[in-house]
Amino acid sequence: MSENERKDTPEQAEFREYCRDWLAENAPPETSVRLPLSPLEIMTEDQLHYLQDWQRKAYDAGLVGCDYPVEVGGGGRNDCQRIANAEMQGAKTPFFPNVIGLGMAAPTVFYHAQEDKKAALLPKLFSGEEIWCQGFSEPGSGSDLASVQTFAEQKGDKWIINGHKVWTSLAHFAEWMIILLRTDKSHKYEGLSYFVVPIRSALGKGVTVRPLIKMTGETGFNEVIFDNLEVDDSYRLDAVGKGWQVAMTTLAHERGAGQLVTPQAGGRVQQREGEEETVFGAMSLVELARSSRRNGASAAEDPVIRDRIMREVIREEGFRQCRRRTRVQALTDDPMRIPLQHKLRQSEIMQDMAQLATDIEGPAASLYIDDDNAPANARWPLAYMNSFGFTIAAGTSEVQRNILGERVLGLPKSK
Amino acid sequence: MSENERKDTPEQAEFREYCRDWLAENAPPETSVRLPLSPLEIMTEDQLHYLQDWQRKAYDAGLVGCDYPVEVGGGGRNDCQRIANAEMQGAKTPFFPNVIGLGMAAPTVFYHAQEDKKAALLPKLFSGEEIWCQGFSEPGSGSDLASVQTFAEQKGDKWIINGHKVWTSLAHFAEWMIILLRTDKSHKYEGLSYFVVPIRSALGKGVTVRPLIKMTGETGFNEVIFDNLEVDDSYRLDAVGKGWQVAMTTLAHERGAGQLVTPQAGGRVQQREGEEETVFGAMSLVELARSSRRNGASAAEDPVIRDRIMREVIREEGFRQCRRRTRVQALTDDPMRIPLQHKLRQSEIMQDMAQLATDIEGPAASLYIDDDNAPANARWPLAYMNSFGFTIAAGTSEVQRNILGERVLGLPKSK
Amino acid sequence: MSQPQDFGFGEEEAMLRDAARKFLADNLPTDALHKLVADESDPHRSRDAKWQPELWQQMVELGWTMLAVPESAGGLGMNAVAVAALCEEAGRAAFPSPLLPTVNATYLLAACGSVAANASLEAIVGGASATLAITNTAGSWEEADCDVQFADGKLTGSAGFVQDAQKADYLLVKADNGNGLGLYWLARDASGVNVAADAIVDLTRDQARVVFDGAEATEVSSDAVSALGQAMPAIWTMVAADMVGAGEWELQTTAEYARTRKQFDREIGFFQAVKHPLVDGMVEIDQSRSLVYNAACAIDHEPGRATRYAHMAKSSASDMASFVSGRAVQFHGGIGFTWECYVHLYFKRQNHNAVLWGDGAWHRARLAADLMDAA
Amino acid sequence: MSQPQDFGFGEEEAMLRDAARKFLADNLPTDALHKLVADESDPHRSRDAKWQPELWQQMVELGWTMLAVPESAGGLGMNAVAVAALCEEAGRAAFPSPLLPTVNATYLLAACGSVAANASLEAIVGGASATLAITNTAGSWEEADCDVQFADGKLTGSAGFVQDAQKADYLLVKADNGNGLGLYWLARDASGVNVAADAIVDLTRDQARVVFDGAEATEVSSDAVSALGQAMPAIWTMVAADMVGAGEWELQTTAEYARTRKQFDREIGFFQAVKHPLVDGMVEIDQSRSLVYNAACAIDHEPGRATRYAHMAKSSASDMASFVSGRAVQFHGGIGFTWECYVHLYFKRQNHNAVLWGDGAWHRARLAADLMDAA
Repeated sequence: MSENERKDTPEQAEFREYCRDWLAENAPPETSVRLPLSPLEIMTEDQLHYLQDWQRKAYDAGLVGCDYPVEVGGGGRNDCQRIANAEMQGAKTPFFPNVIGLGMAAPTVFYHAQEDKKAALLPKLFSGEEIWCQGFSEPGSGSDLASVQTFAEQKGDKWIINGHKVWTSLAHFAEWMIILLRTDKSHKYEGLSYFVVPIRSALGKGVTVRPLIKMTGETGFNEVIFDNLEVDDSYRLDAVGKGWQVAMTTLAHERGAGQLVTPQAGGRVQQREGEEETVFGAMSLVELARSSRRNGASAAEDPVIRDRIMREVIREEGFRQCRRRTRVQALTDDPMRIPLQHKLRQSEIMQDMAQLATDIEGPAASLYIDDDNAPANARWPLAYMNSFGFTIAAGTSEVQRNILGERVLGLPKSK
Repeated sequence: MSENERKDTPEQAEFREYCRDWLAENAPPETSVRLPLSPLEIMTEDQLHYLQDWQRKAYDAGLVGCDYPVEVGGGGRNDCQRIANAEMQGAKTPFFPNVIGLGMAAPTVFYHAQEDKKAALLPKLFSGEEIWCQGFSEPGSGSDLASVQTFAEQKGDKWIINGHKVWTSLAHFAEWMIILLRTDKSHKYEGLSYFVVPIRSALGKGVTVRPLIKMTGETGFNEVIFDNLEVDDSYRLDAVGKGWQVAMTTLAHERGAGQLVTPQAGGRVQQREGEEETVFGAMSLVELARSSRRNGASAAEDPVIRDRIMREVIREEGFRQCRRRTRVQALTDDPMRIPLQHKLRQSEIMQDMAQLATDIEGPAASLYIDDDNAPANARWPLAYMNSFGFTIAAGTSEVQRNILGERVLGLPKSK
Repeated sequence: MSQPQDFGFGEEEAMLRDAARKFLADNLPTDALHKLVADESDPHRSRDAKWQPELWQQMVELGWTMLAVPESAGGLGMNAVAVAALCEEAGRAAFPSPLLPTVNATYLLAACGSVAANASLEAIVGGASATLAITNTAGSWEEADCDVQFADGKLTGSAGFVQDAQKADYLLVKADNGNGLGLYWLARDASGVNVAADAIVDLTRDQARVVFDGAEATEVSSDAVSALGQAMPAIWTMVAADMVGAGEWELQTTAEYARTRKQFDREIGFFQAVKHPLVDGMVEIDQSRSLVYNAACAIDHEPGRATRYAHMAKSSASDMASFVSGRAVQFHGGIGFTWECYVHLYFKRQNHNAVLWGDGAWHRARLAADLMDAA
Repeated sequence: MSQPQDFGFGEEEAMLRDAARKFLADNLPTDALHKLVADESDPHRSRDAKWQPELWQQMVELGWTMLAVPESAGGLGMNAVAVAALCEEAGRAAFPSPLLPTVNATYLLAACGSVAANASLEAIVGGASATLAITNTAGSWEEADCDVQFADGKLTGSAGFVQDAQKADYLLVKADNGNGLGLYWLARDASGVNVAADAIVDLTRDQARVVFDGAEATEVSSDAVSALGQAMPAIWTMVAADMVGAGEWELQTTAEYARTRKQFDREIGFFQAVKHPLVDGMVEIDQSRSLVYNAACAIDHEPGRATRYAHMAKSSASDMASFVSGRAVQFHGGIGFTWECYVHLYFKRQNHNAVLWGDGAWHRARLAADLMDAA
């Protein structure tokens, strides 16, 4: 029995056991559907439906939204979501598809929406029936969120929205969007308001969703154009001009720094046969090296390559052990210190690993996904390019370092 | 005949030949005196006198200060200093000891001092008879030069100086100091004035020179305390309140960006037998690796060590080739681009090389200069610590990157 | 034999370089290049080479494709630093053409020193382009790794990673003739030659696997090993020159973006997190550029050190290309990650070049063998 | 056998750690430490160990020097993560003492599993300190590299890089007994033992060459190789823990300076050129710290993986120590380069530890052999 379990309250202990039993029965079996590496990369209906089914089952069983009140579709439990998360991760279940809904929209709606809206929106969010997306970034406002220009003009109890949001993952599946809008051009921060707006039901009626083409040639995220979209005032979260404060709730939860624990299932992805379970697959670099030749010899015999692979293996283990340590209070001085490193560490490890992989492949790294001779189906050149999506989106690595330097080390703001 | 030589004016061609002939006769022979790696590290009288004798001979022969007018002790030639420098470097002569005098004080005095002072000060500066030092940095003002607090109060045609300067190399040998002083506390930049002040003759009479102890335990540079030092107004350079502009002349010449070419002899230092001539001695890392064992095997056989040594060998060759390229106008878009990189590149290569050397030595890197078993007389652990003097002094590496980003890439100022 | 201090880069070389820069800027500005090679974004796009043969033809007429051909073969016989300067400009424009492979073939043919090789060089003088088929399908060009045989005047077997094969008129092939490795010359569209285009990341190149099924070819050298030993320094130096030009474009383009793009009410170039890595990139570019000129100069004036200096140039340029390309995308932010932003054209070309003919670590390993083992 | 999620770090371990932190902060704050070890700045200073034996005596009485001694030998038999936490605090205080060597000797003796070894452990319980003499004068502790012989109950030969030899009461020596390598225990001041202090950079340590000239010693193991195989993971993990504590001191001290030191009318921590490398240092420290606890936990709960995890911890900590120490000096600017600034104490200790018992690359090479060759 782990230290954590020893600290369980009676309710938590009982719930933990319940989760275990339920998962033993109901953890979804392996699937033929090729799952993406992260929910943000869900592209096909097959992937979506497989994952939606799983989220619905988990929700019906009470493993999703456990800590939210019953009135809004939650489980009404006390601090039990992390129990469910730990057990689901232990059971290596797939992740939930409604990741923006659960991690960002749900807490924001819960803390800032009108009561009737909470009851109307949250159950279908928890069950995954309705997918959510986020409308923060704009062409002119990436890192500087408060500079958004998409404008909402009040007409009686309606708002007319015009503007342009970008990098909206999942918008092509989304029913709803949480959106930060400008309602007053004369004040930067006080001129912002926060809404929930319909996407799918408004397609062609004021909303256009266009795929953005990545440097890889793939479509991944979208741009969403608002052309006189009319939204009822009741979809406003908190007061007019309080959008920035509401957005802080969203971002705090995105960074794992919010009050409500985000429902998170395991991160199961397709695994190669016999490959040791890893977070990023550093050991797969060993496989790659074994199958790659560097002018005449196996890359796995090249000590410089070996040294570089081990660096990544060590960083990956360090990432895993840091996650483990965050759950041991006595070994973490500042509770936010490691969680705030998570995104930076993860995205840069992924980038460095993918770059190393292309170095291991050598000339063969020039081959792209259509080429039958491409090692690992060109997974690595593709992953290297896509890694910049992670070091840029959701707060660039540069912004992450500012946040860490300012919030954890107490250094003065760089802006 | 090189492109440069082909471009020689008749005067330059004749002077080049003269230098060659003179150097063939007079280039100083190898000495038993152990020379430091740079003039700023001259510690013993032996070192000083050997180098002063050489500078005097070179000056008497007309190879120092060639481009300054005859009236101030110069050679009255046109653009001939770089000819003399090239020939002296070709002849691998030792460097000149009065490095701050020649590189910073001379042009500053020449452009900003009263005529009689130029004639009084410059000849003994050129000959090396009088060593100069620089009083810019203070405990509270390192990178931010304009924040100096050492104060000069006017009393009739005298100035009374009180304050504290630090990191003044060569002060323990210096006759004179160029100094930036505050003459008005109400304006940051306009409150500065620039003087030449006596050091040696004023010791005990308002000037105290104390060695500063480096982290190595060595004394290298000094702190200079001014306690009511009285200086005649005629030693002021340019107008009261114009100190900042005068300092810019000094810094421009320090960075090799000034109008007057600094007299520079070769950089001969003690060389190991058979060691290929290099700027920083990267190849000596190979020797070190051959004589070091990394748990059981020769470090020279370790491919990761070999890779790291080659990185430094390549950077050293790159440094040499960049210097070569600065002299080929057609291959340099912006004439200041490479010269402004010089200090950053040089100091960081030295640091990385020294650190690599200590990694090669392994546990033996723990041994210090008194230990008979220390590899290379503990030259490398010592060099690693001293390397921080170079990445910090005369504009930290961080400040150097600002200068390059702003002056060469046109990026907005970071301050 | 020592090098001229000025790298042998005189007025003639400067005029050529300036003319090439202007020619490419006028005829294929980056927006036109993007239209030309990036019209199709689909990752399953066609494998056809996208380039402008007529532009290549103009370069032929300007004589730029025979710069490196010795005067004895009717070429211009210009020094290697001039050729490097031309390749640098091609890289700056991310120019899709058979220039590099033709230059490579030129140096390799010149190293053969045979009558047949001379005839092939005359074909290049006549405007023909060519490319090397000296790498096996595993990506190795080492002596031991050759999967092409030559017998009875015919080639059989396969070669991989043939650069710009669709653009080249001729192939220069390394093959095992039973007594050792030789070099063979034949038209790309000769019968018995099957060029199977690869699907590649780089949009400014094409690449292929070439399968020989009894294709008639002319032996231009019976000692490929010594010819390659002579020519590889030039091959490494010229691809490094291409990377230096492309790196400079990435640096200037990203600096321009950093001077104008505002976040937090400041141009992002204000932030040292952007400014300082750009400076580090500039320092790496200048190091690589200087090492390229030194290596090129050595080819003509210090052949005994050409290999050593070429290892330095390619190693430095490969690492620079990876670093600068990554920062160019990162600092362009969200837009830099999209297809419409021109940066990806260079990012892909640079990463292609970085691993072509040996990456940084591979060249350092060879350099170490040269400097540390030959004692 | 798998690890407890919480690294086995419970309330008892936390109390010990907190007590140790307070004890060291109260009894040897950094200014006192500087007075103690850095009073003499002369690079030709004496080689005498500078430490406070009475402080060590208090730790003995608190039982902290026998944490790792098994209960069977009268020790506290606490888990390795508790010992690591203590070493981390010693590192945070740059504490000059024989703690690390005594802990190392403890794990090595415990791995011997002999009656004689048990007696030696009882000496440690009794308050004795000890250190390892298992490295030759070339700095290698590999099986092949042993320059000490044992015959007729006596040791002859020499060992190098003996840590804190002046502070240790006993020596645990690796020697060749003719049938292989054994381990031998003797008092440091036994006759026939000559301890020649090294002149070293680190001010918080002493180090020596020990020459044995027929010194009587007790055999505690006839199979040094297997005992070392068992104990090295702990030896690597504990020095890594020391580095993690010292690295955190450097981080916090430099951050504090960056919050207060002003240049250009701003605290220098405003500048990303200072802020971001400090963050990178923090990320490396947290990675190393997590890896240390994992390795320590494996020693007790997953011995089959202890070696692998210890390689990870020491490799990560060594690289972290070099990086963070360099930045600490750099960001303190001119003052950080002086003797009076406390930073150099940590800089020197960290660089000493970084190469002790294998640097980062050495451990990665071993890790690669474990993960890549055993297939």
